Amino acid sequence: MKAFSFVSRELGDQKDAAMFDLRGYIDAHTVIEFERAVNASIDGGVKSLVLDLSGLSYISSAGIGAMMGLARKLSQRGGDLVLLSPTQKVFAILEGLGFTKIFKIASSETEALEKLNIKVS
Amino acid sequence: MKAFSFVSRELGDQKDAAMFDLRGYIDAHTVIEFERAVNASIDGGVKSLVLDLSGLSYISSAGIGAMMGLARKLSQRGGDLVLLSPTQKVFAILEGLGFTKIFKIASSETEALEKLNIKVS
Amino acid sequence: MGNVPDNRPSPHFELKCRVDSTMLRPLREFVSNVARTLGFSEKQVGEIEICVDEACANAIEHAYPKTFEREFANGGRDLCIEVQYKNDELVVRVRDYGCGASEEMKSRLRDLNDYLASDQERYRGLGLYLMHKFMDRVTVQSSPGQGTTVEMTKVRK
Amino acid sequence: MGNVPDNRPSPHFELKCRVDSTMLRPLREFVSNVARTLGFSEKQVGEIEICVDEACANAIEHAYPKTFEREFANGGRDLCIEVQYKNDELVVRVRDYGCGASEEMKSRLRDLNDYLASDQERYRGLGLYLMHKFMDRVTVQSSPGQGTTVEMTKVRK
Ligand SMILES: Nc1ncnc2c1ncn2[C@@H]1O[C@H](COP(=O)(O)OP(=O)(O)O)[C@@H](O)[C@H]1O
Ligand SMILES: Nc1ncnc2c1ncn2[C@@H]1O[C@H](COP(=O)(O)OP(=O)(O)O)[C@@H](O)[C@H]1O
Repeated sequence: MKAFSFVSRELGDQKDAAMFDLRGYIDAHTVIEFERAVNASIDGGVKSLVLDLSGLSYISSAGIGAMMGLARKLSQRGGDLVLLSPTQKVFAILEGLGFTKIFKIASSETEALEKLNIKVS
Repeated sequence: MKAFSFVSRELGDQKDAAMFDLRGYIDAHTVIEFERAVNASIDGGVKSLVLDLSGLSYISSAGIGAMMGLARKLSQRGGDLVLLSPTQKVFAILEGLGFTKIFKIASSETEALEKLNIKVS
Repeated sequence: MGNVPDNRPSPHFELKCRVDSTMLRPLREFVSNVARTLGFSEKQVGEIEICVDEACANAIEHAYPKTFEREFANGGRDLCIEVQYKNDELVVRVRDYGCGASEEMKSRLRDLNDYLASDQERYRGLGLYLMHKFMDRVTVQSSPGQGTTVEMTKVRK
Repeated sequence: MGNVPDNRPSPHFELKCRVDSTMLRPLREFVSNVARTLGFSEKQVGEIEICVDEACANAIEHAYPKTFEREFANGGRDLCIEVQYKNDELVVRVRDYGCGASEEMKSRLRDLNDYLASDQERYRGLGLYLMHKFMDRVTVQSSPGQGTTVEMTKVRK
Protein backbone atom coordinates (compact mmCIF):
# COMPACT_ATOMS: atom_id res chain seq x y z
CA MET A 1 0.00 0.00 0.00
CA LYS A 2 2.10 2.87 -1.27
CA ALA A 3 0.90 6.36 -0.40
CA PHE A 4 1.08 7.40 -4.04
CA SER A 5 2.03 5.64 -7.25
CA PHE A 6 1.13 5.77 -10.93
CA VAL A 7 1.33 3.91 -14.22
CA SER A 8 1.67 5.88 -17.44
CA ARG A 9 1.20 5.02 -21.12
CA GLU A 10 0.89 6.69 -24.51
CA LEU A 11 -2.55 7.62 -25.72
CA GLY A 12 -4.06 7.18 -29.17
CA ASP A 13 -1.77 7.57 -32.21
CA GLN A 14 -0.01 10.69 -31.06
CA LYS A 15 3.31 10.62 -29.30
CA ASP A 16 2.49 13.80 -27.37
CA ALA A 17 -0.49 12.49 -25.41
CA ALA A 18 -0.30 10.32 -22.31
CA MET A 19 -2.50 8.69 -19.70
CA PHE A 20 -1.53 8.58 -16.04
CA ASP A 21 -3.30 6.04 -13.92
CA LEU A 22 -3.04 7.45 -10.36
CA ARG A 23 -3.15 5.28 -7.24
CA GLY A 24 -3.26 6.20 -3.57
CA TYR A 25 -3.71 9.81 -2.47
CA ILE A 26 -2.29 13.26 -3.24
CA ASP A 27 -1.80 15.47 -0.21
CA ALA A 28 0.81 18.03 0.87
CA HIS A 29 3.32 15.19 1.25
CA THR A 30 2.82 13.06 -1.89
CA VAL A 31 2.16 16.03 -4.21
CA ILE A 32 5.93 16.25 -4.77
CA GLU A 33 5.99 12.82 -6.41
CA PHE A 34 2.95 13.64 -8.50
CA GLU A 35 4.56 16.84 -9.81
CA ARG A 36 7.84 15.08 -10.50
CA ALA A 37 6.06 12.44 -12.61
CA VAL A 38 3.96 14.80 -14.73
CA ASN A 39 6.80 17.27 -15.18
CA ALA A 40 9.11 14.53 -16.46
CA SER A 41 6.40 13.62 -18.93
CA ILE A 42 6.01 17.24 -20.11
CA ASP A 43 9.78 17.57 -20.41
CA GLY A 44 9.63 14.48 -22.62
CA GLY A 45 7.33 16.31 -25.02
CA VAL A 46 3.86 15.40 -23.81
CA LYS A 47 1.25 18.11 -24.46
CA SER A 48 -2.01 16.41 -23.58
CA LEU A 49 -2.66 14.43 -20.44
CA VAL A 50 -5.46 12.29 -19.10
CA LEU A 51 -5.28 11.61 -15.36
CA ASP A 52 -7.25 8.50 -14.47
CA LEU A 53 -8.51 9.26 -10.95
CA SER A 54 -10.51 6.08 -10.43
CA GLY A 55 -7.79 4.73 -8.13
CA LEU A 56 -7.20 8.02 -6.30
CA SER A 57 -8.70 7.76 -2.82
CA TYR A 58 -8.12 11.33 -1.69
CA ILE A 59 -6.94 14.75 -2.87
CA SER A 60 -6.22 17.89 -0.85
CA SER A 61 -5.70 21.51 -1.93
CA ALA A 62 -2.05 20.72 -2.68
CA GLY A 63 -3.13 18.16 -5.28
CA ILE A 64 -5.83 20.40 -6.73
CA GLY A 65 -3.29 23.24 -6.94
CA ALA A 66 -0.79 21.00 -8.71
CA MET A 67 -3.45 19.93 -11.24
CA MET A 68 -4.39 23.59 -11.80
CA GLY A 69 -0.73 24.41 -12.49
CA LEU A 70 -0.49 21.42 -14.80
CA ALA A 71 -3.61 22.41 -16.78
CA ARG A 72 -2.23 25.94 -17.20
CA LYS A 73 1.17 24.63 -18.34
CA LEU A 74 -0.34 22.23 -20.87
CA SER A 75 -2.69 24.84 -22.34
CA GLN A 76 0.26 27.24 -22.72
CA ARG A 77 1.86 24.55 -24.90
CA GLY A 78 -1.26 24.06 -26.96
CA GLY A 79 -2.32 20.95 -25.11
CA ASP A 80 -4.90 20.10 -22.50
CA LEU A 81 -5.68 18.18 -19.30
CA VAL A 82 -8.63 15.84 -18.73
CA LEU A 83 -9.55 14.16 -15.45
CA LEU A 84 -11.05 10.70 -15.88
CA SER A 85 -13.53 8.94 -13.57
CA PRO A 86 -12.93 10.51 -10.16
CA THR A 87 -14.41 8.50 -7.29
CA GLN A 88 -17.56 9.83 -5.67
CA LYS A 89 -15.48 11.09 -2.76
CA VAL A 90 -12.95 13.04 -4.85
CA PHE A 91 -15.73 14.33 -7.12
CA ALA A 92 -17.67 15.65 -4.12
CA ILE A 93 -14.64 17.66 -2.97
CA LEU A 94 -13.97 19.07 -6.45
CA GLU A 95 -17.65 19.90 -6.87
CA GLY A 96 -18.00 21.51 -3.44
CA LEU A 97 -15.15 23.87 -4.31
CA GLY A 98 -16.38 24.69 -7.81
CA PHE A 99 -13.64 22.82 -9.68
CA THR A 100 -15.96 20.57 -11.66
CA LYS A 101 -16.70 23.68 -13.73
CA ILE A 102 -13.01 24.45 -14.20
CA PHE A 103 -11.44 21.06 -14.97
CA LYS A 104 -12.45 18.97 -17.96
CA ILE A 105 -13.83 15.76 -16.52
CA ALA A 106 -14.67 12.60 -18.47
CA SER A 107 -16.33 9.41 -17.39
CA SER A 108 -14.83 7.09 -20.01
CA GLU A 109 -11.57 6.91 -21.90
CA THR A 110 -13.43 7.51 -25.18
CA GLU A 111 -14.96 10.68 -23.78
CA ALA A 112 -11.54 11.77 -22.49
CA LEU A 113 -9.99 11.31 -25.95
CA GLU A 114 -12.85 13.25 -27.54
CA LYS A 115 -12.25 16.13 -25.16
CA LEU A 116 -8.59 16.15 -26.26
CA ASN A 117 -9.53 15.81 -29.95
CA ILE A 118 -7.47 12.65 -30.17
CA LYS A 119 -8.43 10.05 -32.74
CA VAL A 120 -8.29 6.40 -31.85
CA SER A 121 -6.96 4.09 -34.57
CA MET B 1 -21.22 2.36 6.38
CA LYS B 2 -22.70 0.59 9.38
CA ALA B 3 -20.25 -0.74 11.94
CA PHE B 4 -21.86 -4.17 11.77
CA SER B 5 -24.72 -5.65 9.81
CA PHE B 6 -25.74 -9.01 8.37
CA VAL B 7 -28.06 -10.73 5.94
CA SER B 8 -29.31 -14.24 6.73
CA ARG B 9 -30.98 -16.96 4.69
CA GLU B 10 -31.87 -20.64 4.87
CA LEU B 11 -29.34 -23.14 3.61
CA GLY B 12 -29.93 -26.24 1.47
CA ASP B 13 -33.14 -28.22 2.01
CA GLN B 14 -33.08 -28.24 5.77
CA LYS B 15 -34.96 -25.73 7.86
CA ASP B 16 -32.37 -25.96 10.63
CA ALA B 17 -29.39 -24.62 8.68
CA ALA B 18 -28.68 -21.00 7.93
CA MET B 19 -26.13 -18.74 6.32
CA PHE B 20 -25.17 -15.37 7.82
CA ASP B 21 -23.46 -12.95 5.53
CA LEU B 22 -21.52 -10.64 7.90
CA ARG B 23 -20.59 -7.06 7.01
CA GLY B 24 -18.42 -4.53 8.83
CA TYR B 25 -16.44 -5.52 11.90
CA ILE B 26 -16.93 -7.40 15.18
CA ASP B 27 -15.19 -5.85 18.16
CA ALA B 28 -16.03 -5.39 21.86
CA HIS B 29 -18.77 -2.95 20.84
CA THR B 30 -20.51 -4.64 17.91
CA VAL B 31 -20.20 -8.18 19.32
CA ILE B 32 -23.49 -7.59 21.16
CA GLU B 33 -25.36 -7.23 17.87
CA PHE B 34 -23.66 -10.28 16.45
CA GLU B 35 -24.62 -12.41 19.45
CA ARG B 36 -28.19 -11.13 19.37
CA ALA B 37 -28.54 -12.12 15.72
CA VAL B 38 -27.13 -15.63 15.99
CA ASN B 39 -28.94 -16.33 19.27
CA ALA B 40 -32.28 -15.36 17.74
CA SER B 41 -31.53 -17.76 14.93
CA ILE B 42 -30.69 -20.60 17.35
CA ASP B 43 -33.84 -19.86 19.36
CA GLY B 44 -35.71 -20.23 16.07
CA GLY B 45 -34.43 -23.77 15.74
CA VAL B 46 -31.28 -23.42 13.67
CA LYS B 47 -28.63 -26.05 14.44
CA SER B 48 -26.06 -25.51 11.72
CA LEU B 49 -24.61 -22.18 10.74
CA VAL B 50 -22.33 -20.89 8.01
CA LEU B 51 -20.85 -17.45 8.68
CA ASP B 52 -19.75 -15.80 5.45
CA LEU B 53 -16.78 -13.68 6.56
CA SER B 54 -15.84 -12.32 3.12
CA GLY B 55 -17.35 -8.93 4.05
CA LEU B 56 -15.96 -8.86 7.58
CA SER B 57 -13.11 -6.35 7.70
CA TYR B 58 -11.97 -6.99 11.27
CA ILE B 59 -12.47 -9.24 14.27
CA SER B 60 -11.13 -8.89 17.82
CA SER B 61 -10.98 -11.37 20.71
CA ALA B 62 -14.58 -10.49 21.60
CA GLY B 63 -15.73 -11.70 18.18
CA ILE B 64 -13.55 -14.81 18.27
CA GLY B 65 -14.86 -15.57 21.75
CA ALA B 66 -18.45 -15.17 20.59
CA MET B 67 -17.83 -17.53 17.67
CA MET B 68 -16.22 -20.05 20.04
CA GLY B 69 -19.31 -19.90 22.28
CA LEU B 70 -21.53 -20.26 19.23
CA ALA B 71 -19.63 -23.31 17.94
CA ARG B 72 -19.90 -24.94 21.37
CA LYS B 73 -23.63 -24.23 21.60
CA LEU B 74 -24.36 -25.61 18.14
CA SER B 75 -22.34 -28.78 18.69
CA GLN B 76 -24.21 -29.35 21.97
CA ARG B 77 -27.40 -29.38 19.87
CA GLY B 78 -25.97 -31.80 17.35
CA GLY B 79 -25.18 -29.08 14.82
CA ASP B 80 -22.06 -27.30 13.67
CA LEU B 81 -20.45 -23.98 12.69
CA VAL B 82 -18.47 -23.29 9.52
CA LEU B 83 -16.63 -20.06 8.69
CA LEU B 84 -16.65 -19.18 5.00
CA SER B 85 -14.03 -17.20 3.06
CA PRO B 86 -12.38 -14.99 5.68
CA THR B 87 -10.38 -12.13 4.19
CA GLN B 88 -6.61 -12.41 4.26
CA LYS B 89 -6.52 -9.99 7.19
CA VAL B 90 -9.02 -11.88 9.36
CA PHE B 91 -7.46 -15.22 8.39
CA ALA B 92 -4.00 -14.00 9.44
CA ILE B 93 -5.32 -13.10 12.92
CA LEU B 94 -7.14 -16.44 13.33
CA GLU B 95 -4.07 -18.32 12.10
CA GLY B 96 -1.62 -16.39 14.29
CA LEU B 97 -3.68 -17.36 17.35
CA GLY B 98 -4.11 -21.01 16.37
CA PHE B 99 -7.85 -20.78 15.58
CA THR B 100 -7.58 -22.04 12.01
CA LYS B 101 -7.05 -25.47 13.57
CA ILE B 102 -10.06 -25.09 15.84
CA PHE B 103 -12.75 -23.59 13.61
CA LYS B 104 -14.01 -25.34 10.48
CA ILE B 105 -13.15 -23.03 7.62
CA ALA B 106 -14.36 -23.34 4.03
CA SER B 107 -13.44 -21.41 0.93
CA SER B 108 -16.64 -21.98 -1.03
CA GLU B 109 -20.30 -22.44 -0.19
CA THR B 110 -20.18 -26.00 -1.59
CA GLU B 111 -17.28 -26.84 0.69
CA ALA B 112 -19.13 -25.28 3.63
CA LEU B 113 -22.22 -27.39 2.95
CA GLU B 114 -20.07 -30.52 2.68
CA LYS B 115 -18.53 -29.78 6.05
CA LEU B 116 -22.04 -29.56 7.50
CA ASN B 117 -23.17 -32.72 5.64
CA ILE B 118 -25.93 -30.72 3.99
CA LYS B 119 -27.16 -31.87 0.60
CA VAL B 120 -27.92 -29.31 -2.05
CA SER B 121 -31.03 -30.07 -4.11
CA MET C 1 -33.43 18.84 21.77
CA GLY C 2 -34.48 21.64 24.11
CA ASN C 3 -34.37 20.60 27.75
CA VAL C 4 -34.19 16.90 27.07
CA PRO C 5 -30.81 15.72 28.28
CA ASP C 6 -28.68 14.10 25.63
CA ASN C 7 -27.71 10.69 26.93
CA ARG C 8 -25.39 9.79 24.12
CA PRO C 9 -21.73 9.94 25.08
CA SER C 10 -19.84 13.16 24.40
CA PRO C 11 -16.45 11.89 23.34
CA HIS C 12 -13.43 14.09 23.71
CA PHE C 13 -9.95 13.67 22.22
CA GLU C 14 -6.73 15.60 22.62
CA LEU C 15 -3.97 14.43 20.34
CA LYS C 16 -0.55 15.99 20.84
CA CYS C 17 2.05 15.06 18.30
CA ARG C 18 5.43 15.75 16.81
CA VAL C 19 5.21 14.82 13.17
CA ASP C 20 6.26 15.62 9.63
CA SER C 21 3.97 15.73 6.61
CA THR C 22 4.05 11.94 6.08
CA MET C 23 1.71 11.70 9.10
CA LEU C 24 -1.02 13.88 7.59
CA ARG C 25 -2.87 10.78 6.48
CA PRO C 26 -3.26 9.07 9.89
CA LEU C 27 -4.17 12.44 11.45
CA ARG C 28 -6.93 13.40 9.00
CA GLU C 29 -8.26 9.84 8.89
CA PHE C 30 -8.41 9.66 12.66
CA VAL C 31 -10.68 12.67 12.89
CA SER C 32 -12.82 11.64 9.92
CA ASN C 33 -13.15 8.15 11.39
CA VAL C 34 -14.39 9.67 14.66
CA ALA C 35 -16.95 11.66 12.66
CA ARG C 36 -18.05 8.51 10.81
CA THR C 37 -18.49 6.70 14.11
CA LEU C 38 -20.63 9.59 15.35
CA GLY C 39 -23.00 9.12 12.44
CA PHE C 40 -21.88 11.88 10.05
CA SER C 41 -22.70 11.05 6.42
CA GLU C 42 -19.87 9.94 4.12
CA LYS C 43 -20.09 13.29 2.33
CA GLN C 44 -19.64 15.20 5.59
CA VAL C 45 -16.89 12.80 6.67
CA GLY C 46 -14.99 13.63 3.46
CA GLU C 47 -15.40 17.35 4.08
CA ILE C 48 -14.13 17.05 7.65
CA GLU C 49 -11.18 14.96 6.46
CA ILE C 50 -9.92 17.55 3.98
CA CYS C 51 -10.39 20.48 6.40
CA VAL C 52 -8.40 18.74 9.14
CA ASP C 53 -5.72 17.88 6.58
CA GLU C 54 -5.45 21.50 5.42
CA ALA C 55 -5.21 22.88 8.95
CA CYS C 56 -2.54 20.33 9.91
CA ALA C 57 -0.61 20.85 6.66
CA ASN C 58 -0.61 24.60 7.35
CA ALA C 59 0.75 24.03 10.85
CA ILE C 60 3.51 21.80 9.46
CA GLU C 61 4.35 24.00 6.46
CA HIS C 62 3.85 27.54 7.68
CA ALA C 63 4.11 27.68 11.46
CA TYR C 64 7.73 26.63 11.77
CA PRO C 65 9.96 28.56 9.40
CA LYS C 66 13.72 27.99 9.27
CA THR C 67 14.45 29.97 12.42
CA PHE C 68 12.40 27.56 14.47
CA GLU C 69 13.92 24.54 12.80
CA ARG C 70 16.64 23.89 15.34
CA GLU C 71 14.21 23.18 18.13
CA PHE C 72 12.69 20.20 16.38
CA ALA C 73 14.82 17.13 15.88
CA ASN C 74 14.44 15.20 12.64
CA GLY C 75 12.07 17.65 11.01
CA GLY C 76 9.23 16.95 13.45
CA ARG C 77 6.63 19.63 14.11
CA ASP C 78 4.55 20.05 17.25
CA LEU C 79 0.84 20.27 16.88
CA CYS C 80 -2.26 19.38 18.83
CA ILE C 81 -5.62 18.29 17.51
CA GLU C 82 -8.60 18.51 19.81
CA VAL C 83 -11.90 16.88 18.88
CA GLN C 84 -15.13 17.27 20.78
CA TYR C 85 -18.69 16.26 19.99
CA LYS C 86 -21.79 17.59 21.65
CA ASN C 87 -25.34 18.29 20.59
CA ASP C 88 -24.70 17.21 16.99
CA GLU C 89 -21.70 19.53 16.65
CA LEU C 90 -18.19 18.30 16.00
CA VAL C 91 -15.59 20.85 17.05
CA VAL C 92 -12.02 20.35 15.82
CA ARG C 93 -9.19 22.56 17.05
CA VAL C 94 -5.80 22.41 15.35
CA ARG C 95 -3.15 24.20 17.35
CA ASP C 96 0.51 24.85 16.61
CA TYR C 97 3.24 26.50 18.68
CA GLY C 98 4.93 28.27 15.81
CA CYS C 99 5.48 31.78 14.49
CA GLY C 100 1.82 32.78 14.40
CA ALA C 101 -0.02 34.12 11.41
CA SER C 102 -0.59 37.62 10.14
CA GLU C 103 -3.81 39.61 10.50
CA GLU C 104 -4.22 39.14 6.79
CA MET C 105 -4.38 35.37 7.12
CA LYS C 106 -7.00 35.53 9.84
CA SER C 107 -9.39 37.49 7.69
CA ARG C 108 -8.30 35.65 4.58
CA LEU C 109 -11.10 34.03 2.72
CA ARG C 110 -9.59 34.08 -0.68
CA ASP C 111 -12.00 34.46 -3.51
CA LEU C 112 -11.86 31.57 -5.93
CA ASN C 113 -11.50 34.05 -8.80
CA ASP C 114 -8.25 35.42 -7.33
CA TYR C 115 -7.02 31.89 -7.02
CA LEU C 116 -7.90 31.06 -10.61
CA ALA C 117 -6.36 34.29 -11.90
CA SER C 118 -3.01 33.51 -10.31
CA ASP C 119 -0.57 31.65 -12.54
CA GLN C 120 1.63 29.32 -10.58
CA GLU C 121 3.56 26.08 -10.87
CA ARG C 122 1.35 24.89 -8.07
CA TYR C 123 -1.63 27.08 -7.23
CA ARG C 124 -1.77 27.93 -3.53
CA GLY C 125 -4.05 29.61 -1.06
CA LEU C 126 -7.05 27.31 -1.19
CA GLY C 127 -6.73 25.96 2.35
CA LEU C 128 -8.65 28.57 4.32
CA TYR C 129 -11.16 29.08 1.52
CA LEU C 130 -11.86 25.38 1.68
CA MET C 131 -12.29 25.32 5.47
CA HIS C 132 -14.85 28.13 5.28
CA LYS C 133 -16.62 26.37 2.42
CA PHE C 134 -16.94 22.95 4.08
CA MET C 135 -17.26 23.81 7.78
CA ASP C 136 -20.16 25.55 9.47
CA ARG C 137 -17.93 27.83 11.55
CA VAL C 138 -14.20 28.61 11.36
CA THR C 139 -12.23 30.87 13.63
CA VAL C 140 -8.49 31.53 13.61
CA GLN C 141 -6.71 32.71 16.73
CA SER C 142 -3.14 33.79 16.34
CA SER C 143 -0.67 36.40 17.41
CA PRO C 144 2.87 36.70 16.08
CA GLY C 145 5.17 34.39 18.00
CA GLN C 146 2.31 32.77 19.94
CA GLY C 147 1.29 30.04 17.57
CA THR C 148 -2.02 29.56 15.81
CA THR C 149 -5.27 27.79 16.63
CA VAL C 150 -7.82 27.03 13.95
CA GLU C 151 -11.22 26.03 15.34
CA MET C 152 -13.69 24.42 12.98
CA THR C 153 -17.24 23.30 13.70
CA LYS C 154 -19.34 20.91 11.65
CA VAL C 155 -23.02 20.27 12.39
CA ARG C 156 -24.23 16.72 11.80
CA LYS C 157 -27.09 16.60 9.35
CA MET D 1 22.71 1.32 13.02
CA GLY D 2 25.46 1.61 15.62
CA ASN D 3 26.72 5.18 15.78
CA VAL D 4 25.18 6.31 12.54
CA PRO D 5 22.52 8.88 13.39
CA ASP D 6 19.04 8.02 12.20
CA ASN D 7 17.83 10.93 10.14
CA ARG D 8 14.32 9.71 9.60
CA PRO D 9 11.76 11.51 11.71
CA SER D 10 10.85 9.96 15.05
CA PRO D 11 7.17 10.74 15.33
CA HIS D 12 5.52 10.90 18.69
CA PHE D 13 1.81 10.92 19.58
CA GLU D 14 -0.04 11.30 22.84
CA LEU D 15 -3.78 10.82 22.53
CA LYS D 16 -5.86 11.53 25.61
CA CYS D 17 -9.49 10.69 25.33
CA ARG D 18 -12.79 10.17 27.08
CA VAL D 19 -14.65 7.57 25.10
CA ASP D 20 -16.98 4.61 25.18
CA SER D 21 -16.54 1.37 23.24
CA THR D 22 -18.01 2.80 20.01
CA MET D 23 -14.71 4.67 19.62
CA LEU D 24 -12.54 1.55 19.63
CA ARG D 25 -12.50 1.59 15.86
CA PRO D 26 -11.03 5.08 15.29
CA LEU D 27 -8.52 4.46 18.09
CA ARG D 28 -7.15 1.14 16.81
CA GLU D 29 -7.19 2.36 13.20
CA PHE D 30 -5.30 5.50 14.11
CA VAL D 31 -2.41 3.54 15.56
CA SER D 32 -2.41 0.95 12.77
CA ASN D 33 -2.47 3.75 10.20
CA VAL D 34 0.58 5.33 11.85
CA ALA D 35 2.32 1.93 11.64
CA ARG D 36 1.37 1.60 7.95
CA THR D 37 2.77 5.05 7.27
CA LEU D 38 6.02 4.02 8.97
CA GLY D 39 6.40 1.13 6.56
CA PHE D 40 5.17 -1.81 8.62
CA SER D 41 3.83 -4.66 6.46
CA GLU D 42 0.06 -5.15 6.22
CA LYS D 43 0.38 -8.31 8.31
CA GLN D 44 2.18 -6.41 11.08
CA VAL D 45 -0.29 -3.53 10.78
CA GLY D 46 -3.15 -5.98 11.40
CA GLU D 47 -1.38 -7.39 14.44
CA ILE D 48 -0.78 -3.93 15.88
CA GLU D 49 -4.41 -3.00 15.25
CA ILE D 50 -5.86 -5.91 17.23
CA CYS D 51 -3.42 -5.48 20.14
CA VAL D 52 -4.26 -1.78 20.49
CA ASP D 53 -7.94 -2.64 20.32
CA GLU D 54 -7.63 -5.28 23.07
CA ALA D 55 -5.72 -2.96 25.38
CA CYS D 56 -8.21 -0.13 24.88
CA ALA D 57 -11.20 -2.46 25.25
CA ASN D 58 -9.74 -3.71 28.53
CA ALA D 59 -9.33 -0.16 29.80
CA ILE D 60 -12.93 0.64 28.88
CA GLU D 61 -14.41 -2.63 30.18
CA HIS D 62 -12.35 -3.51 33.22
CA ALA D 63 -10.67 -0.39 34.61
CA TYR D 64 -13.81 1.49 35.59
CA PRO D 65 -16.20 -0.71 37.52
CA LYS D 66 -19.51 0.59 38.83
CA THR D 67 -18.00 2.45 41.77
CA PHE D 68 -16.06 4.68 39.39
CA GLU D 69 -19.07 5.25 37.16
CA ARG D 70 -20.22 8.50 38.72
CA GLU D 71 -17.10 10.37 37.76
CA PHE D 72 -17.63 9.85 34.07
CA ALA D 73 -20.57 11.53 32.42
CA ASN D 74 -22.39 9.65 29.70
CA GLY D 75 -20.45 6.44 30.05
CA GLY D 76 -17.16 7.98 28.89
CA ARG D 77 -13.90 6.44 30.04
CA ASP D 78 -10.55 8.19 30.33
CA LEU D 79 -7.62 6.64 28.59
CA CYS D 80 -4.40 7.73 26.97
CA ILE D 81 -2.61 6.14 24.04
CA GLU D 82 1.01 7.02 23.49
CA VAL D 83 2.77 6.04 20.27
CA GLN D 84 6.46 6.42 19.60
CA TYR D 85 8.69 5.19 16.81
CA LYS D 86 12.45 4.99 16.89
CA ASN D 87 15.07 2.68 15.43
CA ASP D 88 12.48 0.44 13.76
CA GLU D 89 10.54 -0.05 16.99
CA LEU D 90 6.97 1.06 17.51
CA VAL D 91 6.11 1.49 21.18
CA VAL D 92 2.44 1.81 22.11
CA ARG D 93 1.38 2.61 25.67
CA VAL D 94 -2.27 2.31 26.67
CA ARG D 95 -2.94 3.91 30.03
CA ASP D 96 -6.09 4.11 32.10
CA TYR D 97 -6.82 5.82 35.40
CA GLY D 98 -9.05 3.13 36.81
CA CYS D 99 -9.09 0.52 39.51
CA GLY D 100 -5.85 -1.17 38.56
CA ALA D 101 -5.36 -4.83 37.87
CA SER D 102 -4.42 -7.74 40.08
CA GLU D 103 -1.00 -9.37 40.24
CA GLU D 104 -2.61 -12.32 38.56
CA MET D 105 -3.48 -10.27 35.47
CA LYS D 106 0.02 -8.94 35.15
CA SER D 107 1.51 -12.40 34.96
CA ARG D 108 -1.45 -13.68 33.02
CA LEU D 109 -0.53 -15.28 29.79
CA ARG D 110 -3.41 -17.64 29.53
CA ASP D 111 -2.66 -20.87 27.81
CA LEU D 112 -4.84 -21.41 24.76
CA ASN D 113 -5.76 -24.86 26.10
CA ASP D 114 -7.28 -23.33 29.25
CA TYR D 115 -9.23 -20.96 27.03
CA LEU D 116 -10.49 -23.79 24.84
CA ALA D 117 -11.40 -25.94 27.85
CA SER D 118 -13.61 -23.24 29.33
CA ASP D 119 -17.23 -23.40 28.30
CA GLN D 120 -18.82 -20.00 28.03
CA GLU D 121 -21.51 -18.08 26.21
CA ARG D 122 -18.69 -15.87 25.02
CA TYR D 123 -15.19 -17.17 25.64
CA ARG D 124 -13.02 -14.60 27.39
CA GLY D 125 -9.45 -14.09 28.43
CA LEU D 126 -7.76 -14.02 25.04
CA GLY D 127 -6.70 -10.35 25.19
CA LEU D 128 -3.39 -10.58 27.00
CA TYR D 129 -2.53 -13.90 25.34
CA LEU D 130 -3.00 -12.18 22.01
CA MET D 131 -0.82 -9.18 22.90
CA HIS D 132 2.02 -11.46 23.92
CA LYS D 133 1.55 -13.49 20.75
CA PHE D 134 1.58 -10.58 18.31
CA MET D 135 3.90 -8.07 19.97
CA ASP D 136 7.63 -8.40 20.51
CA ARG D 137 7.48 -7.11 24.09
CA VAL D 138 4.57 -6.51 26.47
CA THR D 139 4.73 -5.13 29.98
CA VAL D 140 1.86 -4.35 32.31
CA GLN D 141 2.27 -1.80 35.09
CA SER D 142 -0.53 -1.56 37.58
CA SER D 143 -1.21 -1.20 41.24
CA PRO D 144 -4.67 -1.35 42.78
CA GLY D 145 -6.33 2.05 42.60
CA GLN D 146 -3.53 3.55 40.49
CA GLY D 147 -4.69 2.61 37.02
CA THR D 148 -2.99 0.39 34.51
CA THR D 149 -0.45 0.92 31.74
CA VAL D 150 0.12 -1.69 29.06
CA GLU D 151 3.28 -1.09 27.03
CA MET D 152 3.66 -3.00 23.79
CA THR D 153 6.61 -2.94 21.38
CA LYS D 154 6.61 -4.12 17.78
CA VAL D 155 9.78 -4.32 15.69
CA ARG D 156 9.41 -3.46 12.01
CA LYS D 157 10.55 -6.30 9.78
N1 LIG E 1 -0.59 27.66 11.12
C1 LIG E 1 -0.11 28.74 10.44
N2 LIG E 1 0.94 29.45 10.92
C2 LIG E 1 1.41 30.52 10.22
N3 LIG E 1 0.89 30.97 9.04
C3 LIG E 1 -0.16 30.30 8.52
C4 LIG E 1 -0.72 29.17 9.18
N4 LIG E 1 -1.77 28.73 8.43
C5 LIG E 1 -1.83 29.53 7.36
N5 LIG E 1 -0.88 30.49 7.39
C6 LIG E 1 -0.66 31.59 6.39
O1 LIG E 1 -1.86 31.78 5.66
C7 LIG E 1 -1.66 31.58 4.25
C8 LIG E 1 -2.89 30.99 3.60
O2 LIG E 1 -3.09 29.63 3.96
P1 LIG E 1 -3.95 28.69 3.01
O3 LIG E 1 -5.20 29.39 2.63
O4 LIG E 1 -4.13 27.39 3.73
O5 LIG E 1 -3.10 28.47 1.68
P2 LIG E 1 -1.66 27.82 1.40
O6 LIG E 1 -1.30 26.96 2.59
O7 LIG E 1 -1.85 27.02 0.15
O8 LIG E 1 -0.73 28.98 1.22
C9 LIG E 1 -0.40 30.71 4.18
O9 LIG E 1 0.28 30.85 2.96
C10 LIG E 1 0.40 31.22 5.37
O10 LIG E 1 1.11 32.37 5.05
N1 LIG F 1 -7.00 -2.09 32.17
C1 LIG F 1 -7.39 -3.03 33.07
N2 LIG F 1 -7.81 -2.67 34.32
C2 LIG F 1 -8.20 -3.60 35.22
N3 LIG F 1 -8.22 -4.93 34.98
C3 LIG F 1 -7.81 -5.36 33.77
C4 LIG F 1 -7.38 -4.45 32.76
N4 LIG F 1 -7.03 -5.17 31.67
C5 LIG F 1 -7.24 -6.46 31.98
N5 LIG F 1 -7.70 -6.60 33.24
C6 LIG F 1 -8.03 -7.89 33.94
O1 LIG F 1 -7.35 -8.96 33.29
C7 LIG F 1 -8.27 -9.94 32.81
C8 LIG F 1 -7.75 -10.58 31.51
O2 LIG F 1 -7.83 -9.69 30.42
P1 LIG F 1 -7.87 -10.25 28.95
O3 LIG F 1 -6.81 -11.30 28.79
O4 LIG F 1 -7.77 -9.12 28.00
O5 LIG F 1 -9.27 -11.01 28.76
P2 LIG F 1 -10.78 -10.47 28.85
O6 LIG F 1 -10.75 -8.99 28.69
O7 LIG F 1 -11.48 -11.17 27.73
O8 LIG F 1 -11.29 -10.91 30.21
C9 LIG F 1 -9.59 -9.21 32.66
O9 LIG F 1 -10.69 -10.06 32.73
C10 LIG F 1 -9.52 -8.22 33.84
O10 LIG F 1 -9.90 -8.84 35.03
